This record gives sequence, C-alpha cells and structure tokens, in this order.
Amino acid sequence: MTVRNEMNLSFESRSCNESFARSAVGAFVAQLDPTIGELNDIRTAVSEAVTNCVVHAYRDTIGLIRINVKLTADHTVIIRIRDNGVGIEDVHQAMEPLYTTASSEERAGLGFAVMQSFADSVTVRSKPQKGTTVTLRKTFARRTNHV
Amino acid sequence: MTVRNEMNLSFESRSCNESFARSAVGAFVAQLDPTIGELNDIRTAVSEAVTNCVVHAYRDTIGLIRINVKLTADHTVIIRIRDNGVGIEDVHQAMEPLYTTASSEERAGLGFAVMQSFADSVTVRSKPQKGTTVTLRKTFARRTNHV
Amino acid sequence: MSESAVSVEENIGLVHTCARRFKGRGIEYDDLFQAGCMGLVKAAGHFDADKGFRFSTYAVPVILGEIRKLFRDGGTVKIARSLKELSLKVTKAVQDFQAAYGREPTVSELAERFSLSCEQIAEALNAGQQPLSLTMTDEDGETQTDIPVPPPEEHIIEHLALQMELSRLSEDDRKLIILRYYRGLTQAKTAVLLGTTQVQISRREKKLLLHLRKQLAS
Amino acid sequence: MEPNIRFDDSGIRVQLCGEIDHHTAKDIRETTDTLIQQRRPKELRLDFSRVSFMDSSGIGLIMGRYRMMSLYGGYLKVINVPEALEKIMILSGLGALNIIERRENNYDSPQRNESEL
Ligand SMILES: Nc1ncnc2c1ncn2[C@@H]1O[C@H](COP(=O)(O)OP(=O)(O)OP(=O)(O)O)[C@@H](O)[C@H]1O
Ligand SMILES: Nc1ncnc2c1ncn2[C@@H]1O[C@H](COP(=O)(O)OP(=O)(O)OP(=O)(O)O)[C@@H](O)[C@H]1O
Ligand SMILES: [Mg+2]
Ligand SMILES: [Mg+2]
Repeated sequence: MTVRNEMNLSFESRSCNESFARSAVGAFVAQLDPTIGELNDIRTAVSEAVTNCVVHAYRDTIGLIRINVKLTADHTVIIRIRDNGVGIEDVHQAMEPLYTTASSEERAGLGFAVMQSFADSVTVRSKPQKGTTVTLRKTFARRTNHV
Repeated sequence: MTVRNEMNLSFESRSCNESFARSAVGAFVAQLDPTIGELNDIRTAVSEAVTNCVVHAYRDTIGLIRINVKLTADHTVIIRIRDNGVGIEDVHQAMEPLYTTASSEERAGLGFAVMQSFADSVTVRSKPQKGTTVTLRKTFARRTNHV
Repeated sequence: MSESAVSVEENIGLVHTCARRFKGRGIEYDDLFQAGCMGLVKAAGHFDADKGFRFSTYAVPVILGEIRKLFRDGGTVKIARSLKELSLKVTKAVQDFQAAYGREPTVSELAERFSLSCEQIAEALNAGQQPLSLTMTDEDGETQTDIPVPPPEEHIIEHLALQMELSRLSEDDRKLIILRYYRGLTQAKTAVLLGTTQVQISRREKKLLLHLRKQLAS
Repeated sequence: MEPNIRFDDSGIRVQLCGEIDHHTAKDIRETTDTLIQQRRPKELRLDFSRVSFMDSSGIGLIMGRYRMMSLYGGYLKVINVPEALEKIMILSGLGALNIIERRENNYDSPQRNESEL
C-alpha cells in the first residue's frame, strides 16, 4: 500500500463543522476521480463519524476533532477520524444497528450502520475517557478511461 | 477579536493539492456567508500563497504546508499559510510587483500583488532556511439578511 | 422459507427510521421510504431467525443499502442560485450520462463537461445536499445572486508591456523607474539612491517616459 | 481537462476549461506551445469563456504565449474573459497589451488585419 497523497485536518467539535468536514474530505478524495456515487458514500460516512464526535465524544463541551486522509496508489482512501472525548465502553454493542445512548435526543442509533453500508470497512478503537478513532476505508472501482 | 471558529489543515507540497487547499479553505470560509465574489477572492489569495510554497519554498522537494484559518465574530477571516522551506531573504523586495526569482518558469512575480489586492491585508514573516508565514486577512461586508 | 417469517408491516418503523436519516439531502422522503421498503422486503425474505440475530440487525444494513442507491443520482435542495443551478445541471448530466453510457460518470467527466475542477463538482454536490448560503434570499423565495461589481481598480502595478520595455532599459534607467513608480519615492530621494542630482533625475525621467510611451503606443 | 482546439482562417483558437493554476498551467503550456511551433499561426486565440478560476499562474501563462507569438511574428488574443476573471486580468496589467477581448468579435470573419492590434 503506497500512500500517494495525504492530508490532516483538525477543527473544533461545533456542529457547523460537520458539513465543512465532509466537504474538505470530499475535495481531497476527488483527486482519485471517484464517481458521484462513490464520493457521496465517503461524504456520508465521514459525516456520521464527525457527528458522533460532536454529539457523543464531547457532549456539552468543545473539543478537537482530527481527520487524517490517505490516498493510496491502488485507488483506496483511508480516513481516520479521532477525538479525545469520553470514549466507548463496549464498541461491539455501540456498533449494533439501533443502539444508542442518546435516544432522548432522537438519535436513531444508525450512525455506525450507515458508515458500514457506505464504506468498505469500518474499524473502531476506543478507550473510555481517552477517546475514539474510527477508520473508514473504501476502494474505488478502476475505470479504463481514467484521467 | 473573538475567534468563533478555527481549523487547521496540513498537506504535502504537491501541485495537485493547490486546488484542494483553496477548496477546503473556501468551504470553511463559506460559514461566514461571503458573496461568490468574496469567496473567489479568498480562493485566489490562498492559491497564490500555497503555490508559492510548492514552487519556491520547497522547490524540488516535497515538504509540509500548514494552513490555519480563524473566523472571528466580526466577519473577518484570518488565514495563515506556513512552510518550512527556503525562506525569503528580502521580504520587501519579494513583495514588489513583478519581482520574481523564477522568471524562467514563466512566473509573473504577481503572487503577492494578487494577495494584496484580493485580501484586505497581507503580512509576511520569513527566515532564510527556516521558512515563511503568510497571513491573509479579509473582512466581509455585513449583510442584513445574513444567515 | 423460515417458519418464523417476519411481518413486513410490523417492521415498517425501521424503514421510517432509516429514511428519516436522509431527509433534507435532496431526495423526496417518499422516494427514500419506497427504496427502504424494497430493502425491508428483501431482508424479510432472506432473514433466518435461527442464526441468532435480531431482525433489525439484519434488516437495517439491507434497508440502508437500498437507500444508498438513490444517492447515486445526486439531488438538490434549496440553496443559493448559482450553486443550485450547477448542482441541478450536474444532477441532470449524471442522468443523461447514465442513460447514454449505462454507467455513472466520474467526477472528472462531469468536471470536463461543466468546465470545472473535480473539487468544484464536489462542492456543487455539497451544495446540492445541504443548504449552504452564499447569497441572499428574497421574501418570495426568489434567490438573488450577490455578485459585487469590483470597483474600477487602479492599476496597482504598471502594465505588462511596460515591464517588457523596462527589461530593455539600462540598469540605472530601470532602477529610476522602479524607485519612482513602484516604490513611489520622490525625485530627490531617487537621486540620492542613484548617486546623482534631482535635476538629472527629472530630465532623465521625462526622456524615459517619452520613450516608454512611444514603445507602448506602437 | 484537455483544451479544445480549433483551426480557422485567421489562426488557432484554444478553448481553455476549468481552473488555471500552477498545477494545470503546465499541460496548457505544453499543448499550446506544440501547436505554435508546429503550425506557426498568425493568430492564437485563447478562449477563457469556460475558465472558472485563475491565479497568477494564468497571467504567467498568457505572458509566455504572448512572447512566444511575438517571437514567431504572430499575435495573441485573449477572448471571452468571464466577469469573475476580470479583476485579476486588470490587476496584471494585461489590458495595456491590447490583447483582451471581452467578447469575441467577428469570429468567422476571415478579414482580420494586424491593424486591429
Ligand atoms: N466518538 C464517539 N465517542 C463516544 N461515544 C460514541 C462515539 N461514537 C459513537 N458513540 C456511541 O455509540 C453509539 C452508537 O453510535 P451511532 O452513531 O451508531 O448512533 P447514534 O449516534 O447514537 O445515533 P445516530 O447516529 O443515528 O444519530 C452512540 O449512541 C454513542 O453511545
Ligand atoms: N513561500 C515562499 N518561500 C520562499 N520564497 C518565496 C515564497 N513566496 C514567495 N517567495 C519569493 O518571492 C518572490 C515573489 O513571489 P510572488 O508570488 O509575488 O511571485 P512569483 O511566485 O515569483 O510569481 P507568480 O506568483 O506571479 O507566479 C518569488 O519569486 C520567490 O522568490
Ligand atoms: Mg451517530
Ligand atoms: Mg507566486
């Protein structure tokens, strides 16, 4: 896996940054010349991960969200979204569709399910009181008429 | 000057990142609800500063370019573009319109002039062999029906 | 078929939950719901309760998978006109392309079509998916693009032709012009810097300007 | 994005597309220079109508082609400059070279003489 290009982004956990984050990641990933659908998938998955940092990791506080994006030579994008928030006790349970610790706020518990549907793979590492790292990975179809 | 929102971006000095950089900064600055023209001004000024890092600061090497963007409560955007490249001996001279050290590459020597014209203010700090920091500042016109 | 076949009706709530998630992203709720129902029916047909999963665990990804397909066509919501128009055009182009070639266009194919960079297409899509206001909206919902007319800007630098002519001048003459017209120094100061007198600078300057004007006019 | 190239009586017209920056200028430069060297046109028209962004790299590009055309005894025209690019065109002083036409005129007219310069 040769990394061809890489970027780092960090910003505060304000909800107005959710759309910025997916836009910035989208703009970077566009270098791999994905299809519209593929780009949408990435943007949606990133949005879920970032929203989780805003809503859960830092709850009523403002903390730093860091994103690292790597583009590899084999048309794969690897996106790491990190926070230093409250962390997750039981990652397996948290990833279960419809599981949420914030049902009172009308959260559906669909975030991880959406990430899993929209990315090729999702891995989560978390430590209570330390923070959470979500890694999304997606390989774009190669096209012959690629520029 | 109260900072309302802030972000940091870093990426390698590859020319393909020039458009990504102005795109990401543009997406962030869009939060201040600039007009299309104001947004274009910012994108142009950022493009100049980033291109200078790619072309001059890191010349035939690849180095890190770091961008910090602050949005203040009074509708001002402050953008700092930093490199750890070759630096500039005489900043005053470098900022002179039409001055360029790369005329053989068809550079016009207009980068700083464009930044000065498209941003409200431009400050440059540089140390030979250490690197350069360009700070762009622009205040957007307030509009009453601002969202 | 499993004995414990699940009822689609009883689980329709799952579809609503999933569909709600994508509201306001440019696709009609009903379309989201219809796609989700397709997923639910599929999931119900294939579900095997003996494997120990809850039905929702199995069905949600299938429902989301169907909804996801909808976003392959893009879509628009209320946004600033220019961006909206673009994303409308992009959406239309995606459809046309798909009809013509039987596959989705790549970003660069669209970029080429619209004379934009890939990043801008990405931005246009962004615009199509969530309200990003770059302009003002009137009472009646008409959007009005606010493109400021740039003030008739002074030529803050001398023009290019002049630059070319300057490069043909002698070192001293060039310095004279630069000090006087780029740095805005007085004739007296320029004289000091060039080690001559103000009178000489004045004369030389007149001659040079005449010369340059002639060259530029030709 | 490949520039679209057209030949006609009065020379060559190159339709530029998308964003012109340091990264994209390289290809445009190579394409146009090959054309100029191979065909030695009397007139080279760079059509900016589909250019959505340009920074000073674009100015360098225009200047370079201007010089090159002069070298071969021809001339350069920059046509259909969109409003968004006017600011940078003015700033660059390119206006003084008399090579900018906001709207392309008499595109199909074969009579085009150098006195128009
Ligand atoms: N970054 C995080 N830090 C701490 N806890 C998290 C984080 N991300 C997810 N969680 C926990 O995992 C649970 C499930 O997350 P998921 O995104 O699937 O659902 P949700 O955020 O609760 O609801 P939805 O995403 O549908 O609005 C959350 O309720 C929360 O308890
Ligand atoms: N980040 C930097 N690091 C080192 N040197 C720089 C940097 N930025 C600018 N310079 C120096 O300042 C000079 C002027 O910069 P400016 O951007 O105005 O013109 P240019 O880059 O040479 O040409 P143009 O921007 O028109 O293509 C450059 O030629 C270079 O010598
Ligand atoms: Mg969530
Ligand atoms: Mg420059």
